[in-house]
Amino acid sequence: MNQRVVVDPITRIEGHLRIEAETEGGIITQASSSGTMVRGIEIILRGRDPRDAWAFAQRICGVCTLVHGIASVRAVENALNYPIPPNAQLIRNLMIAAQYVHDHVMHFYHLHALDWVDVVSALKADPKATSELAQSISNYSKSSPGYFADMQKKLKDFVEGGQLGIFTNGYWGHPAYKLPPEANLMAVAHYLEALSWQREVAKLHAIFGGKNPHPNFLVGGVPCAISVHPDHPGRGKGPHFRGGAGATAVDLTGLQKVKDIIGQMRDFVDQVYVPDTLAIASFYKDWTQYGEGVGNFMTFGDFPANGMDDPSSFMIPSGVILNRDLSTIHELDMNAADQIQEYVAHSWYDYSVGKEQGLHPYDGETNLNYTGPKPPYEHLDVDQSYSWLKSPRWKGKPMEVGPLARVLMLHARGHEQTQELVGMTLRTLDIPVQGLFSTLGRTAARTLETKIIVDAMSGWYNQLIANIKAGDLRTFNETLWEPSSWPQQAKGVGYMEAPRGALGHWIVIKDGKIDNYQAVVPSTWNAGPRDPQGQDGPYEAALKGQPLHDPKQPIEILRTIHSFDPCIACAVHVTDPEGEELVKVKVR
Amino acid sequence: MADETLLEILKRRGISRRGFLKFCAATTSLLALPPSMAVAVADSLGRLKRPAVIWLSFQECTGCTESLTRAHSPSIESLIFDAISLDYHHTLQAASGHAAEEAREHSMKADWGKYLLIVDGSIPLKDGGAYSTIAGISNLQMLQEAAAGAAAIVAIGTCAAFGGLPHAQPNPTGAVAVSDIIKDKPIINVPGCPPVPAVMVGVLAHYLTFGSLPDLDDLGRPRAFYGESIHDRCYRRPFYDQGKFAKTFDDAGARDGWCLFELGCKGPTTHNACATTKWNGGTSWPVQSGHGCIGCSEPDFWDAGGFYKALSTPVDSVTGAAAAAVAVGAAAGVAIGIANRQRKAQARAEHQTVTIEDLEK
Amino acid sequence: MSAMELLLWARGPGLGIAVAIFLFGMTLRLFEIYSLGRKTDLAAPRSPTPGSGWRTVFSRSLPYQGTWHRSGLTVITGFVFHIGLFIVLLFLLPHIKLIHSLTGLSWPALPTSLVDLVTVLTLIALLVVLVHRLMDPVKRLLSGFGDYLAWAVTFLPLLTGYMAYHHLLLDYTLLLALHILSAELLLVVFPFTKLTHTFTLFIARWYNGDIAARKGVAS
Amino acid sequence: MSSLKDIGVHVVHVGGNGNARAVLREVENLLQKLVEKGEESSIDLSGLPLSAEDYDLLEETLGEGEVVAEVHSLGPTRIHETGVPGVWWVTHYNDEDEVLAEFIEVAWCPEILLAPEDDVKDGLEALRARLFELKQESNHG
Repeated sequence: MNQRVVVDPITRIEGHLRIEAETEGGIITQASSSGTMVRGIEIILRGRDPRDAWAFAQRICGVCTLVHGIASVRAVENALNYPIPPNAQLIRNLMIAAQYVHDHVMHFYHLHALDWVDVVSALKADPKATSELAQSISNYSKSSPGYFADMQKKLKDFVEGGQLGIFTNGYWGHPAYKLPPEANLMAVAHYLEALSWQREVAKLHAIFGGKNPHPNFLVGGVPCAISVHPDHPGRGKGPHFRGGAGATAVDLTGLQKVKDIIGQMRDFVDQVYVPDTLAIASFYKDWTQYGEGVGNFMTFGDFPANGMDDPSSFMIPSGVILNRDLSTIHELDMNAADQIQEYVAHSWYDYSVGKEQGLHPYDGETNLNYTGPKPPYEHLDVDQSYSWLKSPRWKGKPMEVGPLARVLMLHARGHEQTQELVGMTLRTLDIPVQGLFSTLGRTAARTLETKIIVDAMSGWYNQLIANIKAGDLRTFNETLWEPSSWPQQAKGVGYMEAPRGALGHWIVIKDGKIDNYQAVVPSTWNAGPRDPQGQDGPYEAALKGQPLHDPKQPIEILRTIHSFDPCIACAVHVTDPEGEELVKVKVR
Repeated sequence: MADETLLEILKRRGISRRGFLKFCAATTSLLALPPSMAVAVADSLGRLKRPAVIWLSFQECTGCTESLTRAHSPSIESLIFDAISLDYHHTLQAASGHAAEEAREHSMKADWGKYLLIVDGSIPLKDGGAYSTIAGISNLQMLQEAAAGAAAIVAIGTCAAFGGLPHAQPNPTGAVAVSDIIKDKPIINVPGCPPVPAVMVGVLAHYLTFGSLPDLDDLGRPRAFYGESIHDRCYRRPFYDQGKFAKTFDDAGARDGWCLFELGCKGPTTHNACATTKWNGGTSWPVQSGHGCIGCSEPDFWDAGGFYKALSTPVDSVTGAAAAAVAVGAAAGVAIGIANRQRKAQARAEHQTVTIEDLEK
Repeated sequence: MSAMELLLWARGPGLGIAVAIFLFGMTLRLFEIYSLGRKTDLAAPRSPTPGSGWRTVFSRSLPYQGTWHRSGLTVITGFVFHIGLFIVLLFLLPHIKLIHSLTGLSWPALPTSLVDLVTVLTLIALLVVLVHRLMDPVKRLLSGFGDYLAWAVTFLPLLTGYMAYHHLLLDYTLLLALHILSAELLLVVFPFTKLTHTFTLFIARWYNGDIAARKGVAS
Repeated sequence: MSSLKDIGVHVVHVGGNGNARAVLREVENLLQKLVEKGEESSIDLSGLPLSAEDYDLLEETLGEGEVVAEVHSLGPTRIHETGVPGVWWVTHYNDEDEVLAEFIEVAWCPEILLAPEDDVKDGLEALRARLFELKQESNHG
């Protein structure tokens, strides 16, 4: 029996995503992924000061709250050939890493966990047994029977209060939930622990960037001057004319706080996040069979030790893996016109060269052209255009980006810690290496890379402190700040590995203003619709062949889609290089 | 049990009245009310039941929700588990798709006329609202339906309050603020990109405590938090008065915490609580970390002439107009000069020689 | 229109219009004066030129003994408000940033609190001048609309600037907008009132001194 | 952290806003009210921006008194009497030891230290129940 299942809104993600799936005999035969919100940020960016662009771009997303800011300042710096001081590089690395750790933990506990954890079942748990379970997997301090009994009582009060709030209408009791009550209780406890933990670790961004979400950045460095002055005597008479420690947030206290936060991050990842992932995964090993996706993986690379111009110094390397073949890594050129291209065959946009052609971001153009049904609507026409997302392709092939791509790339390039962690995971869960190419593999990869990144943070921190001690306080390079020092025309690409995957911003600068701006973001790679060849995007491919027990409770769809950690506000974007907006709307 | 008051909930949790008193003292301080109001706060909070809250997300980036999760006192946990019943919120709720929409419809029906509606993100009006839909419904339609049964609306973030980023020139999707659409309900604007968590929580606490709107300024912002400018409360203000300014982002002045006016700080014209409440549990705030205020709680701050241009400088370049004016002025001046000379010459030509004889006539 | 919208208009289109009118008017006036032309004086100069022109520029800036005795108050207030205007206009940091963004020229600022003091002195001096103009029968008789307009457009930017800095009566954003608008009003009326003397005064003095010297009159 | 301690640092704060003096004046007024009319009152310290220098001045001027108390309810609340009897410094913390609110209370005894009547009544009942249990136990024993 053929059935069309619509899931809209997909919740516990960033932004507005809709999935329409065809099922036959309880199996998904075709899926269509649609982004249903557009703001036109790239149109808004045109004609503005490139130094301001980061703030606009950053508001593409408040969850990946830092990544577009970083990609944007890197794009301008790349276009202008603008070097930044080593301290700025280290501070940016620390901020990016903090974003990873914060974002991945929040995704796991607050966005993804409820797909695997039955909150209501936790009421049946025995607190003593829960305590034993918790102590068997980790030495995390909050694991006494009393702690879990308190937690259970809190939960019980809440459920019995009759107002379920955010837990209303969850798919509680669905047979796809396999955790024993004790594991559920432990996970619920950690859901709340993670909420208060994330508040603390977000402070790292506040110290360097003034606030989180949306910390501040700066073309040419970082805006946070360091006020630890070994030899600075102060000028003028009286304290009013001096600053010294306490003058900016990056002082002795601030730097000590950064160190403490790094410790807090590492403890939580080691003692809670990694053990929980492995414990929960062990009950869901069947999910190593579903949700593979397209089998092609791509990374742009990030965490430079030696500036963005030296990709060999990146901690996360760049490259392309095709058809699961880890033995051959294809090199990637961000500037080559025939490599990265975006298609709009099934998107609500027009191209001047026709809807079938792909365009490189430098030449990218976008003319909003909504041809979908007039709201309110029941179904989208998935044979025609059905999304505000474009379909990016590498040499015509769909690519998966994100934690799984990065872990595979690190593994394939011989990164030792990655190889050890992957080996440990496969052994612990007793699954074959093919199991990585799946919904569960993707979720596990996210946990593993969090561990890799949090372990690297102390190194950057110590380097920063060493520089300060050696008297190097530079955080900003002033030489190219004034637009009068820029060439009349310049173009560049700024890229990074965002928590959700490879992210690139392409900018064209003319007479000191933005002439064209385009962001090709992780969730566009993953959530984009079919291309002119009819090739599915990764979400669509991942859902194909997956079972769906009850179309009214599409928890299986949520598991796979959430394993990608969608970020749809990021994914939808528009550009218009020639200044001609062809807004033709056919309302049917 | 659903009708339990906050005091009863706390008591059942083994929290003493002393603890409750402390909670009220902290709330009074958070709301910027005089300490003598603590009794009134205790009285209303004691009788408070968890009201239904529906949170709609439109053209947004989820930064406002993320900011709310950074709230320290009270925290998001205590807010959503103790103080309110958050019945619909995309980013946090367990249910998806049909089940999620059902939760919203059910909550609206059950608490019609009583629930608090929170909106983040702007609403696109162009082209029938096709630029943002949820469950196939346009944002406009969903807002109008949900607003009809709301007791009050809180527009969270600059997008919902003033149109924000989508509204920035040239506003490709025709984005507008909540108050541009809804005219018949009380609306509290809580702008900021995102708003300070303590401010969001404070506004909610005020509404929950007193069931009424706080004192608002002419832009619909609570005066308790938006009554004063960043500049007036800035710890770097003494340097402004002394004429000590950072000239670049890492010169000695920047490291000594001098005023960021020259680097484009919009503190003097921005009304928000950052300088007093700070961010992330009092850790820091933009100016303390070395970047000027970008003015994110003011309408149209995206189009206010560049984040690194000093407040006293022009929004747009005037060079073109100036050059044209000089050229036209010169041409006109020369033209008038020539005309004057001609008049002089003509006067001379018409000049009649007058002799003594003529005078003697 | 909100205060912020008014401020953005004042910093954007308003400023463009004001600067354009100012430059148009001033160029027009200067070209007009220049193109009036003068007959060439073929007589041999009795004193060296142009040195005596410059000397006159300086010597006429000092009050004569007689003037000093006759109306010392006018001299003092005149000096105070002219020098005060000069300091406030050119040595307050926000003004320097504005001039820098318009012309690319920049110089060090004076402490804001010092400029604030100067502003108060200037305002007082301007008020004294006005009161004197209204009280003195001769001056009152001589004063026309143009004189009061010139006084008002000079006084307003100082007053609004002072009020903005001290947050008097109105919200800062609105006061800042009014301050900029009042300065723009000054720019607009500048070329078409006696305020033009800012630019023509020294030219005229030099010219007079030079001609006088040629004719052998001590300057 | 050993590494950072090696860095020589000038701990000098930017100028205070001068609000400490205003707070001290208010304390004086409130104290007079307490003495003359018996009215108790308090000042919310978050209402005014106080720099580190202002805090130092406040603490120095008020001094340390004889009483220190700590309440444990929803996180600690620390109270000390200042060197001026009747003037109390009350700081509420949450479980994470962050300051929730800070008051200078001018009173015979800070309100939060007094046992609330309802709690005392509950306590009386609890004690009676406990005594009853003890009696039962001794009867059995």
